[in-house]
Amino acid sequence: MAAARLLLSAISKVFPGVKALDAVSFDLLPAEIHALCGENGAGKSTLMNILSGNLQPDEGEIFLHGEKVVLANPLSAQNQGISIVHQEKSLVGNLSIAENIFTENYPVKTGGFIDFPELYSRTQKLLQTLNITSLDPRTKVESLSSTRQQIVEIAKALAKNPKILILDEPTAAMTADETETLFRILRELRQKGTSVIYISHRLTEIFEIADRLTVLRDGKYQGTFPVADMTIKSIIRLMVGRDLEEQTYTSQQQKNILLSIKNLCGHKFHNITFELRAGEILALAGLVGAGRSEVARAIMGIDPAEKGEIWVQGKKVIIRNPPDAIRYGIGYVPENRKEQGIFPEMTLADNIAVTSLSSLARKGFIQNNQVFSPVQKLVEKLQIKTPSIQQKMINLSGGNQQKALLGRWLMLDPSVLIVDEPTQGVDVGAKAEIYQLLRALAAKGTAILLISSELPEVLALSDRVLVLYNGTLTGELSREEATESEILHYASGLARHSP
Amino acid sequence: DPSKGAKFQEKQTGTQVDPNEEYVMVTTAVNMPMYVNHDQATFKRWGEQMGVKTSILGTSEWDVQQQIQIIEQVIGTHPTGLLINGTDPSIARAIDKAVEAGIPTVVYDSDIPQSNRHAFLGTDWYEIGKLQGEALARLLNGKGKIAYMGIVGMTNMENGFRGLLDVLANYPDIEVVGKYNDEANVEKAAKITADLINAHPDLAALAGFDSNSGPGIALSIREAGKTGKIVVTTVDWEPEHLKLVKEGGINLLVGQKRELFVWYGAQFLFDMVHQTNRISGNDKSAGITNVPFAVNTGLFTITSENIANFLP
Amino acid sequence: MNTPGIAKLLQERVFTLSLTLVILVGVCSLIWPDTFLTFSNLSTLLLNISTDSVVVIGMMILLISGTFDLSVGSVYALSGGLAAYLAYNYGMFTPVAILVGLGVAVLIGFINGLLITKVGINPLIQTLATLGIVRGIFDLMGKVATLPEGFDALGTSRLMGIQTPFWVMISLVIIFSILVSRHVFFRRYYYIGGNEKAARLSGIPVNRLKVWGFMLSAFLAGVAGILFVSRMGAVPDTLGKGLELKIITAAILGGASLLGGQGKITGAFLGVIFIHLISNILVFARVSGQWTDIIFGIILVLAISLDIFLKKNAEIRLTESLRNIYQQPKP
Amino acid sequence: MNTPGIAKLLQERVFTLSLTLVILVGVCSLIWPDTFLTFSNLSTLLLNISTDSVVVIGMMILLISGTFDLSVGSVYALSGGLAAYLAYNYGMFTPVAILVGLGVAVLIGFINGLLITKVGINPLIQTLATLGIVRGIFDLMGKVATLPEGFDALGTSRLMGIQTPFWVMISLVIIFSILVSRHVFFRRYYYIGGNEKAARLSGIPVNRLKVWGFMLSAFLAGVAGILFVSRMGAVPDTLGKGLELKIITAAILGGASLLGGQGKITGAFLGVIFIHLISNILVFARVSGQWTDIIFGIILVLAISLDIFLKKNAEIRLTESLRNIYQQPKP
Ligand SMILES: Nc1ncnc2c1ncn2[C@@H]1O[C@H](COP(=O)(O)OP(=O)(O)OP(=O)(O)O)[C@@H](O)[C@H]1O
Ligand SMILES: Nc1ncnc2c1ncn2[C@@H]1O[C@H](COP(=O)(O)OP(=O)(O)OP(=O)(O)O)[C@@H](O)[C@H]1O
Ligand SMILES: [Mg+2]
Ligand SMILES: [Mg+2]
Repeated sequence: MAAARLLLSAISKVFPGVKALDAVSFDLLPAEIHALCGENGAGKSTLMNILSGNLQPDEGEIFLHGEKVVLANPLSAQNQGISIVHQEKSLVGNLSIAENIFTENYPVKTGGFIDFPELYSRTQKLLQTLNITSLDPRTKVESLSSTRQQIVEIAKALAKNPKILILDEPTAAMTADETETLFRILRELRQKGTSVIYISHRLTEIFEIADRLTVLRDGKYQGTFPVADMTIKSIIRLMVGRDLEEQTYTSQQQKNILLSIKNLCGHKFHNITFELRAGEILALAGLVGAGRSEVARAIMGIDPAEKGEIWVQGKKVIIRNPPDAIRYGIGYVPENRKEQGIFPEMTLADNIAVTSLSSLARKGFIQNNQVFSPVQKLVEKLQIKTPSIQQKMINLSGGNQQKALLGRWLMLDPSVLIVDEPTQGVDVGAKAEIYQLLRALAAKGTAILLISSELPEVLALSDRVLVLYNGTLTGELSREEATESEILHYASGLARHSP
Repeated sequence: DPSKGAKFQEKQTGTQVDPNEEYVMVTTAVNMPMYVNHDQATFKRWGEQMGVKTSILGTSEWDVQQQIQIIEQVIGTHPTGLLINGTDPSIARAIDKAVEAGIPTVVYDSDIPQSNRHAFLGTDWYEIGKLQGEALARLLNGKGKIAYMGIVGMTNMENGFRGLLDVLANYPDIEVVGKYNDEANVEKAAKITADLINAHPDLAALAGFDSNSGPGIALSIREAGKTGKIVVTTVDWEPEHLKLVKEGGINLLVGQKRELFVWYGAQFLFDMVHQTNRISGNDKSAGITNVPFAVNTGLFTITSENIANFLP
Repeated sequence: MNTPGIAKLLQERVFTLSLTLVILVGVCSLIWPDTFLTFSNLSTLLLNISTDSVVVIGMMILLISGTFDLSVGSVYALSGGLAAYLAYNYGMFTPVAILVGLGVAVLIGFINGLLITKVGINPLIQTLATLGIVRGIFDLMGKVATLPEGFDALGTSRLMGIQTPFWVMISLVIIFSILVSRHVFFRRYYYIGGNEKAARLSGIPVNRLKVWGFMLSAFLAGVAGILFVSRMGAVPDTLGKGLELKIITAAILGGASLLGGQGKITGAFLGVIFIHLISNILVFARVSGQWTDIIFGIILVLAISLDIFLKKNAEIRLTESLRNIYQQPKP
Repeated sequence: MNTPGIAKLLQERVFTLSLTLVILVGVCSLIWPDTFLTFSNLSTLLLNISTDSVVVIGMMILLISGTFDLSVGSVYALSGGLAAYLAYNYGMFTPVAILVGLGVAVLIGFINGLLITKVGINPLIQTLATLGIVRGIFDLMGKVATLPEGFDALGTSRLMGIQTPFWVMISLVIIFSILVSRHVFFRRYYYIGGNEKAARLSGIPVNRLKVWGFMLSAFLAGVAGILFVSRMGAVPDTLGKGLELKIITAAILGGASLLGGQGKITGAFLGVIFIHLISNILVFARVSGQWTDIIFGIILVLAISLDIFLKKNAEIRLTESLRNIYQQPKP
């Protein structure tokens, strides 16, 4: 075996109330793709933050090519050839794609002036290698979908020609196509001798791309293994400490229609018509950008529809804004957790209680204990990992934040719940728990509209699948009819066909 | 104890001075050169000559509410006498509090007639406006376009404006094009003047009512090449104003005798404390204030004719 | 050991600011033993802060929700001036005149809120324009130098030796600090300031609440203006000029952030006390006029640095003590 | 059709503001055909905006990076005052005196930046304290009523009939609008303002750049102060008072946001022109006295509403034309 390119030895890191890393060791070989696995909050991002100079370890040492180094800040890590795609978005919406990618290493002419033609042509080339040809490098990042933004993030990391590339959940907001492109590039990089650390909660991806894998649990090192020696089950056992139960499906669908949408038209969708029954889980599938979230936003009254009708429990309603929707018993877990979901500087308890403040209050007044006990119960039920419900939301790991967002609506118990990419960045265990939760909700009679880009998720949960292409409904599949290829067929806008 | 401030009751007539006597001036806009060079310099000079302590309190901004608060707070520290700048009628209550606490209290510059102040020394802003109006009418031979500026909304200034307009009302051929707020800011005064010159190419005269009006007006007139063609009257006589009169940028300055009202104002306080002139056996119980009730220290004008006397 | 408890406390602006205040008062009462810590000085000080403290409540709520209002000084002036004007010139019954003054204030706040939330004008530009417009109207209005008796009483009557404005202030501060920390309506402002988009999606009527916030802020500015006018028995020309910046500074000293989501009413109140206490000390120290701003600025920077130092230290100690707890072998 | 092009343009503040300005000037030159659109009126207008325009450059850069500086007015005063003082009272060689004036400005900016980034003091509090301290120092310094000849020339000499300050302004505006839109160093301020955390993670020396920003802003304020003093030939006591709010307003009118990440130097420049143009028009329209503030505020709100209306309309048209493109059958 070749000498390690990178060696982390006995790294520890404590945050107030949390021991995020406990003497974790890790080694990375040249030209390997090394997966890092662990539940939400296991310490993966923390470890990578230390490796990229963003955090300093409390204990432990870092060796690069056998030499001890101190990565005092992001710049010094970059200078050592380490480049990272953070789990959190790190782009600036108001700047162009090109400028986001080359912030640290703009091509310059004499005097430090930016060589814009060169900048754009380099960006164009880089985007081409990422299979994106339709994008103008001058486009502002804020006008891109979150998938595209994720690709820009990756391009940004690649632009530095790193020796060590860290990808922290790069595919959370991606669909199969983009993921495939990403893997092709990673393989090419490996060929050229780059080492990659790859973090993902989609375990199948690990078998597709990684050479070795390391597992963390509760901040503790669980071992490093060649991927070839492992199975999904064995990885899960290492991550969770036990086996996951197989989940079985039974439809809970009832007769009565809770939500009925008729000829809804909006900015990016036309003539959407469907019905949603109590206890039903209806999936809205489609390629990214098909307009699924737009439909949800219209139903919630965030961007009210231009035309069409919404009926709730047999009555026609007009929904002008989210409070209206909530009054009619509709809840919404948005797709972009950080931007639209969390209140980062507020506590976990506050984040969960937000939708049900009035019902928790007595005569308009709220005591902490009135909030704390139901929240505490919910946190336990959802198994949200936190030292206390008074922890700031921003300090929770991504997956736990996602669970808290779901919890926010569970407190209110709406009759219709729209969940948009509900398991983005959630670990396998938690994912199973969320599925369980959604099914339990359905069993109670809640109607669920599921928007998801993960086809296995769609197939595992839904009673019925609607497929959206470019803003129009192109297909409806019952649970029995739905397969990945069938959904993809409609989602790519091909005409109806008989199987 | 409040009686400490009321020493003047027990003190014998005479000039025996306690070096711990402290006379406090409470003003506002404390850094205004006009205040620093005339009021404050005079007050300090007086204190040194009399062998007593002098203190000057006030904020750098023109902040009447803050002046009120300082007066109220300083009462508790038992000064020997208070010399208060009459910035605004609403300081009356604070003055009354000082008087009630037995502290000799004199108002200077502008009067606060609603208050129970012991004495007032100063000038009448209405007169300042009148003097400017008369000068303008004379210099323009009774006809032409006029604009004026100052701090719009301030009682002193508005009184001055009124004086100006009352005089000009007698001259039907004089057209007043407007009243402008320069906020005591040179840049603003200059900008307003420049705009006025362009909007009214036949503008004949400008009148300014705060310290910074004159220099700002003169700047824009100079830059427009109209020095001497537009008549300028304004207030105050800082070195800058004097220089402009000498150069012909300003035709007439109306000055207040600030040295007089500060000096004698302080002296009034001293005389009250020391019972310099006793009217009765016990003035206090007789309800007599043994200094003049109100003194008008008067105004004067500076033009190219007498400017030499003011220059160093 | 109780280190984590104290350390956690030290992270609260309200606590560190109180500490700084207590230290200041302690030192001063040693320097001026006869005059500083007297009923007279303290009650004057409290009376003097009463108007600012009322205004700062509304500003704090706006800052919590991530916005601010530059027009409070003008509204303060117009409300007070108008009520006095109506009572004096038209012999209007005092309570009615006051209601009209307050009504106008609320209307201005409503217009501010509407233009900001519905038309989408930047709050700085909008409230700055309002500042100018309202000040202009105030200046147009005749000033009043004598008030009718009833009006006067509002600001000058005493309870337990202290004038009414103090009692009004203390009641409002207590009521609003309870409301803001405990009432559902006001809790929502923290969410809006914390993440406006998320707040909207969670069903909080963001725009409506913001409009209410501007109305409340204007209302409280109006209350303060009326209190001040009735206390002085006259309407100063420059009433309320420059108030906005002083109030925002006090609120930020008290823990608010221009980014929103942070701050407490008690913090804002302490911020006002802090600013006034320093100028009170400057009066006692007879810092001569020209030095006032310099010394004030230096004390401000030093006090804030101390505050930050206390906090940082607390953080480090907190982390360390937690680390020790973790490193103890678990049973 | 070119609709998307125009619609896109309409989303740019710089463009809509120019449009509003052109409309304003057009209307005015119809109303006052003889006096408004004259060389004299335009050149004096440009001369009068020169100092503000220089100061706004630095403020815009700070705003882009997500912060601001309230002390510019005081620094402006101290720089100009100090240079004049040294040249007059100590007969210091003019260029040296000017360099000292600018050096002090840069030093103040450095201290601001350091305390804000290293100690972590809130920029509002820190620069407000600096405002007071620096103003106090300026006030303590003796004022100068006469300047040495060379000093004078700087502000009063003419080129093509227009005074030097105009030329200095125009050069600085051009240089900095090129630098800020094209130079590596300045582009990074957008990144900092857009996402400070991400900027830090990307290895951008955020703190160092912010300190440079404060130094630059103070430097430019100093340049403006010296220009004005030499133009005036004297040092007025209220020099630069209230400048900060005017400058920040102009920058925000020109497209900056207090949240950072947005704005252009040309926008800020147009913002300054806008403010000065309105007051110019008010004088032509014979609006006077208390009405000035009122009408000014109303025009401000109307103009911004127009701007927002243009933008929103553009958005709708943009979306529609895009939809048409999408719905065209693809080849
Ligand atoms: N700045 C912080 N302050 C306090 N606690 C923190 C902070 N950052 C992370 N933590 C905590 O440290 C633990 C590890 O977090 P980390 O983000 O490394 O998890 P992760 O393995 O990346 O999880 P995920 O898969 O959800 O992204 C979590 O319990 C988290 O709450
Ligand atoms: N800057 C932005 N402002 C407002 N909305 C945005 C912005 N960027 C993206 N969006 C919206 O967020 C949604 C996510 O983009 P995406 O392309 O995934 O569309 P979508 O139809 O919601 O996709 P999906 O089918 O994955 O839900 C888009 O619909 C887009 O309209
Ligand atoms: Mg993570
Ligand atoms: Mg979506």
